[in-house]
This record gives sequence, C-alpha cells and structure tokens, in this order.
Amino acid sequence: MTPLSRQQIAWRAAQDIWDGACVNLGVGMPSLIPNYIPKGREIVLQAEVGIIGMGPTPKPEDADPDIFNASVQPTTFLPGGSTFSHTDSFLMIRGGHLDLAMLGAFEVSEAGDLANWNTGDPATAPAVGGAMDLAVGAKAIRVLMDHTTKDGRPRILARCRYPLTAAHCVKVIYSNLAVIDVTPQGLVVRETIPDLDFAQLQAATEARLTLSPDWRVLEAPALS
Amino acid sequence: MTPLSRQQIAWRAAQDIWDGACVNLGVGMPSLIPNYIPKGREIVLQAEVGIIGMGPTPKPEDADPDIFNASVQPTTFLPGGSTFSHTDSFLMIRGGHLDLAMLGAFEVSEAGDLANWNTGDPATAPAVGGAMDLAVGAKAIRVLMDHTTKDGRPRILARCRYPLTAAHCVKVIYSNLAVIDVTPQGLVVRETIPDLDFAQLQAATEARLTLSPDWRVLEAPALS
Amino acid sequence: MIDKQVANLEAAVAGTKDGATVLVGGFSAGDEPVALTEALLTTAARDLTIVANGVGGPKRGIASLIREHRVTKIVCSYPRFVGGEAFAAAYKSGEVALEVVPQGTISERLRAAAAGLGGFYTRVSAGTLLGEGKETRIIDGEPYVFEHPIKGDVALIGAQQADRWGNLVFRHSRRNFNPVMAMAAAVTVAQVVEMVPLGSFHPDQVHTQGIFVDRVVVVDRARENWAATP
Amino acid sequence: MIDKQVANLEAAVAGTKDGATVLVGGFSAGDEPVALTEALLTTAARDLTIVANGVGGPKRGIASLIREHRVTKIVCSYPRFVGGEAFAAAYKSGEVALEVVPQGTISERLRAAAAGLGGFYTRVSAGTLLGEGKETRIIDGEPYVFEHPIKGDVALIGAQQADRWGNLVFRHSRRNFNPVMAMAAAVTVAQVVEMVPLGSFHPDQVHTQGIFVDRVVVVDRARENWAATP
Repeated sequence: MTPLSRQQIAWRAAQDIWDGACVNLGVGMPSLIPNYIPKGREIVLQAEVGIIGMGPTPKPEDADPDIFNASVQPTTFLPGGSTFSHTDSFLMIRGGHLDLAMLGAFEVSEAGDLANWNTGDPATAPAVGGAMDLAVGAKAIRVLMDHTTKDGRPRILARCRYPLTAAHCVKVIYSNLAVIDVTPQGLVVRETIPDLDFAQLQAATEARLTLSPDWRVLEAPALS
Repeated sequence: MTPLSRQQIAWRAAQDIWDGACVNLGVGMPSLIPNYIPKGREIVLQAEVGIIGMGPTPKPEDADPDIFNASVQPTTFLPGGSTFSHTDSFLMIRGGHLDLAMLGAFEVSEAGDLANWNTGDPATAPAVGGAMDLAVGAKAIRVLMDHTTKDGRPRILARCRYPLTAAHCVKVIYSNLAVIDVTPQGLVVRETIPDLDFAQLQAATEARLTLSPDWRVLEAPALS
Repeated sequence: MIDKQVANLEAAVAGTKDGATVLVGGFSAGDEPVALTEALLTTAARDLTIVANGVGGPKRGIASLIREHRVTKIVCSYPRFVGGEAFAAAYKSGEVALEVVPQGTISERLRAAAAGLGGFYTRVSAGTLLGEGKETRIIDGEPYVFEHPIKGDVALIGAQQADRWGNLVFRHSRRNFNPVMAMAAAVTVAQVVEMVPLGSFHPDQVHTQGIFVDRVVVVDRARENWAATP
Repeated sequence: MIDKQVANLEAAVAGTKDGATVLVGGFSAGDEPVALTEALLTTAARDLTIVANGVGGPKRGIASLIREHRVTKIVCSYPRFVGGEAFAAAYKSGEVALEVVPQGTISERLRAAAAGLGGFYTRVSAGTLLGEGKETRIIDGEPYVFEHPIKGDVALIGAQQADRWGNLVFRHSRRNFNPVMAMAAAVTVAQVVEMVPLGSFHPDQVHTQGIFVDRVVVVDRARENWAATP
C-alpha cells in the first residue's frame, strides 16, 4: 500500500466541494486544492486578507504584486472576484458565511477537536493567524493531514495533546490513508487507500474507528 | 427686543464652525446652517444615512433622488464627498470622529443634559432616530432652540422634565435670545440679543445663569 | 454554475415562514424595497417581526403588510415618518408591538449577528428610558449598556446593480442599511434595477459580496416610486 | 481649506510620544508601510507598543524599530513571518513582550475602539490557551469570551491614492487592515503612491473617508520594495 501524496490528498478533498460553495483554503496542503476542482464546478474561494473569487495562481511574470492570498502568494481574480477590508473578511469568516474551511491539522480528536496552531515549543512564538476564527466560524471544517507523524505516531487521537484551535469543529478528515467522517457516534471511515485493511488503519490511529456501511476504496489518480 | 428668527439662530451657530470641521446637522433649525457658513471655510457635513461632504441643497429640477440627507431631503456632493454604509456612518458618529453635532432640543439642563427625542406623549410612538448616537458620540454637541415654549415656559432648565437623550453632552446653546456656554461652573451667557437685559433672560430661564466677562451683544443680520 | 437571479418576486420571497424576522432595507419610505416587501403578501407568512429604520410610507411596502395584519412587531429607530398612518393605527390599537432602538444600535446589533458576535457594550442609551432594563457595566468610568445581536430570517434589500454571483453595488444615499442587512439574515433577497454580466464590477468597487446574497430579482425603478404609485 | 498632505516623512510622524500604541497597517512584511514605520526613528519615541498582523520582515520597518530598541510590546496574530529574525531574537531575550491575538479578533478589537464600543463577546479562542484568563459568558448555550477595544495613538497605513481631504482608495489585497486601523487611532497617517485632485474619486468608491485620516505623505512605491532594498 502506498499512502497518498500531498497532491492526491488535495485532489480527494477537492472532489467533495460542491458547485457554488464558498470556501476558505488554509496554508499548506489545502492551497493545492484549486488545481484539482472538477471541471464545471464554480467554487468561490475566499482568503483572510480580504479577497474572494480567487482564480488560478498566475505565472510569475504575470503576477500583480497587489493581488495576494493569505499565504502572501500571488493569486488572480475570477470574473466576479472582489476585495474588502479585514473587518469584513472576518465578519464573513466568523459569522458563518463560508460553507467550508479546508485546513491543515497537527492533530484531530475523535470529538472533532482541532489542533493546528501551536506545538507548544517554548522556543518559537506561537502564531495563530486566522486559524481560530476559521475553526469557529465556517459552517463546516474539513482537514487535510498526514495520518501519522514522520516517525509513525498517530495524529488522529482520543484527545488532542497540542493546544486546541477550537473544540468540536472538524467534520471530515482527508488523510494520506483514509477519508473519515466525524459523527456524533465517533469517527467513521468512509474510504481507505488500496491494500490497507481496517486493522492496519486502526493501528495507525489512536481514536477508535468504525467502518461505514458505505465504505469504499479510495482510488486517486497518479499525482505528485 | 426681537427674538432671533430660526434663520438668525442658524446663522449665529454657523459663525462658530471652524474651517475643516466635520459636522453632523440635525433636522429642523440645524438644517439651515449650510446657508450661512462664512465664505472661505471648508466645512465637511455628514449625515446619518451614510454621506459626507454634502454641498448646497439643489434646485428641485436638479435633485438626484438617490442623493439625500438624514431628513430625506435632496442634497449634493461637494468634490471630495462620498457615501458609506450605515454601520460605518454610526461608527463615525459613535466613535468620536465628528467634531460637532448641531442638534435641535426640546430641553437642556444646566448640567448639559439633552432632551430632544421624546415628549412623553403616550398617543404617539417615541422616535429616537440617531439622536442618542449623536449626543453620545460627537466630540461636542451644540444645540439650536427657542429659549422658551410657545406659551412662554422655560426650556433651559435646572433638570430636564422630558426623557433624556443623553446626560452631560451639550456644550453650547444657541437660542433665539442668547448664546450660552455649558461649563463646569454652570451656564455662562456669552451673548444676548439687543435690548434684552440679563434679568429678563434669567426670568425666561429656569437654570441659573451667569454673565461671561466677555459678554457682548449678538448682532445678527436681517434674515427670515 | 452560480446564478442567483430568480424569475419573479414570488420566487424571490418564497419560503418565508410564520413568525419570521424580516429585515427591510432602505432608510426611509422613499427607498424601501417595496416590491419585495409587498411580495410577502404572495406568501402565507403571518406574525412577522419587521426590523427597519422606520415604519414605511402611507400605503405601499411595510404599510401594506400592516394593513393585511401580517405584522406583530416592529423594531425600528424612527416610527414617525410622514404618512405612516397604517403603523400609527396598528400601534394605537395594540395590534403591532414596537421596540424603539437608537439608529446606530440597530445597525450595530445587525452587524453583531452578521459577524458572529455574542453582543457588545455601547454608551448609547445608558441612563435613558431606552436603556432601562438593559444590563449595564461601567467601563473606564462610563456607563455602557449591553446590546444583543439581531439576526434576520430574511433580508429584503434594494440595490442598483447585481451580477449573477449576487455581488451588489448601491447608488449614493441608497446604500445605508442595505449592506448590513444583507450580511445579517439567513436568506438575503435583493431587488435591483439592473443585472450586469459577471466581471463588470471593478474588484475593489463591489459594495456587498455575493456570499451575503441568496436571490436577486430585477425590479424596474418606475415600479418603486412610492409617492407616485398609490 | 483642508489639505492633509505633509511635505515629508518626518512631518508625517512628528509628535509620536514615548509609550505610544502604534497601529501598523498591511497584512505582511511585503505590504507594511515601511517608509512610515522607519520614519519613527526620526522621532525620539521609545517604549512603543506595535499592533500589526505580523512582526515585520528581515530588516526594514518594524524590524528596524526592534533593532533600535524602540519597541517593548507587539500585539499581533502571526509572529512568525519568514525573515522575522529581529523579532525572534528580541522575543527570546525577553526585550519585546508578545500578545498573540486571533487575526479576526485584532481587527474586531480595533473596530470596537473605532466605533466607540466598550467591548464585545466572541466565540473565537473560548476554551483555548488564548482564551485563558478572559471573562467568559455562555450565550445561547455556547461559551464566548469578552474582548476589549484596542485604540491606537497613531496609525501608520498604506494606500494607493489620496485626495487633499484624506479620502483613500486601496488597491486589491493591500486594503486588508489599513481601513480599520485608520479608524482606530487618534492620529492616522497614510503613505500613498499618488495624490489625486479633490473630486477625482467617484463618491461611492472611496474606501476610507478623510474624516479618519489626519496626514498624508507621498512615498514612491519603489522605496517600499522591502525584498529588494536591504
């Protein structure tokens, strides 16, 4: 079995974004999502800096230095795209106007608690950015993450060890091994990658998993 | 002695507005002020509806129905004038960004309490509009008012009888008889109209008055 | 594809429920979106709470809802516009309850709901009749009252232009309460004078982003002249 | 006559006092108004509290204030921009104190000061490390924390164009924190790329009204390329 690449995780998450959805994409893996949105769907992308209706990343020579996203990377406007102040941007974010926020995560708990801003390292200043606003404010939070740390310890936990971003906010986890729904009954595995059995997945996960009756194999295209 | 006309009260109040001041004008007498601003002073007029930099009232045939003030009367833009939302308008008003609000008043107390929204008549619904926001928010409140009721009872009182708009907010009173400063030492008469002696003014006033050492006669041009 | 334009006024207000809180945009009777307000009469919705700056003009819009006994409460700052006889009668008879709120506090309470805030403290109305019964707190030596958010089930607003994403541009003094109401309701409906193709607006000159707008309907300005049309 | 343009950067920041709270606009080091921030070095002001989204870039702007020991505290959401070594060193040594505030809460606290509000309740940070020690209230069954206004003594912001009244227009993503900071300070100073004659702006397309702006200074964009100019 081969875990998904970052691109494949982004591809899988992109398939579930519906036509017309208003979506904030966090830094890291979520920022790859625009490359994989299925053709024919019109998705409205918002960023904290005060921009909505972002289009594809421009070629370096076409980039306008005044059009950037929350990662301070060049972006573009789709027709219909526009800008606004930070107060209006976080009114959108905090006030429940975004359909989805697709975020990275250090850890997710079986209750849907999210930890994605602070590893507790005393040597570096903790940096929250807009993470807490998004976690609390968007109608639904979906996370993209590696299932385990580089040395194999679980990151989907009974309880988060790192300081929380927000409690009870994650609805779906797209990992490099599986797609998992966070439900009132706990974590339900909707899809797993080929050649990974449930016991192996459970072994890589601290939180208790159950298999969805609709479980299927996650077939991602080759992407890297 | 002849009390000032409404136009003369507005004229007198207008003389004290300095070049560059940002000012909200209430309905009634204050709305006459733009006609009497001394030449050469650039005054920035704001209205609750979300407009700043208002110019002179247009001729009826030139009025644009989408350019109106807080009295829903046609107005115009000076060069530099602009519009904004109601939330931004009351952020300006409440947040102390206006130098002056020139308001009408039913009653003012010697402590500078203002009553200008509710006569306590149970038959009509009380209408506050933006009166309380202005009274609390502008850096200084100046009122334009008749000194007494039509049947001669004082309206400048020891304590207001009508429900308050806000306490301790009025700084200057322009009445049809006098110009009075509200100071920590009480009401100080700065100007009186010709042929009105101090005893007559005090008799028309419930609050105790003192005469300013800089007292002078209020000489207004003929206006009606 | 996103296309928020609906075919007619009935579709624009479809689904409005009994007991709904309806935010009605505009500053005065003269710029109330009366076509939309009146379209509520094509629904069965009763017991409406209307949140607006005023109480409507003599006949159209909010006045027609009052006359047809659809309204049980009005939250506004200025229930005394010339010609507001429909409201005046219903207020005297006790049919319509009234909550008078300072104008800036209405827009701030709407914004609090829009922004996901739980409420705020303001000096406005502290120590007055309108502040009675409100929680009060001394902040930096001054009394402040606590104000709660006002969330709408439906917002009915007017704008000059829209595109199919629901981006809106307002004209001059007609912006007023419309943007904040658009942001503060579960379903926001805009009547506009004109639809423009997507991409017509300069990105820095959109007043209300389409994310806040659910339905758009074109209403000719001539239909809206409340003074001329009885 | 109103004319808010000043001749140079020294005049733009004159009068900034020891202990001042300075709001620095822009979203990242790349759009920080570095000419204005650095102009503070022409004053004697020390013990500054900087409120910004980040902590500046490697050398210019906020970083130069830190290096010159003018800063005792930074209030920001993201103290970790690439190249923020000046801050990182001062933070480790304890010379500069840090208050980390969620990004939306910073802008809302600034807006509360601008709007004359006494504070507000938000769900953001409730139940987290950043919510510890904050007053908490249950509203509609959810925990909210109380947040206080942040008022600036001085705001240093960047805009694209200004007129002599101080009306401002921003370009694209460079609007961000600048409008709310303009509204939240006792003295607001804007560096702009271009002055335009009064009346050049369409009345419905001004982003920040001149009432919020005290001084305007023209700074060529080439001077501001923090990546290119060490």
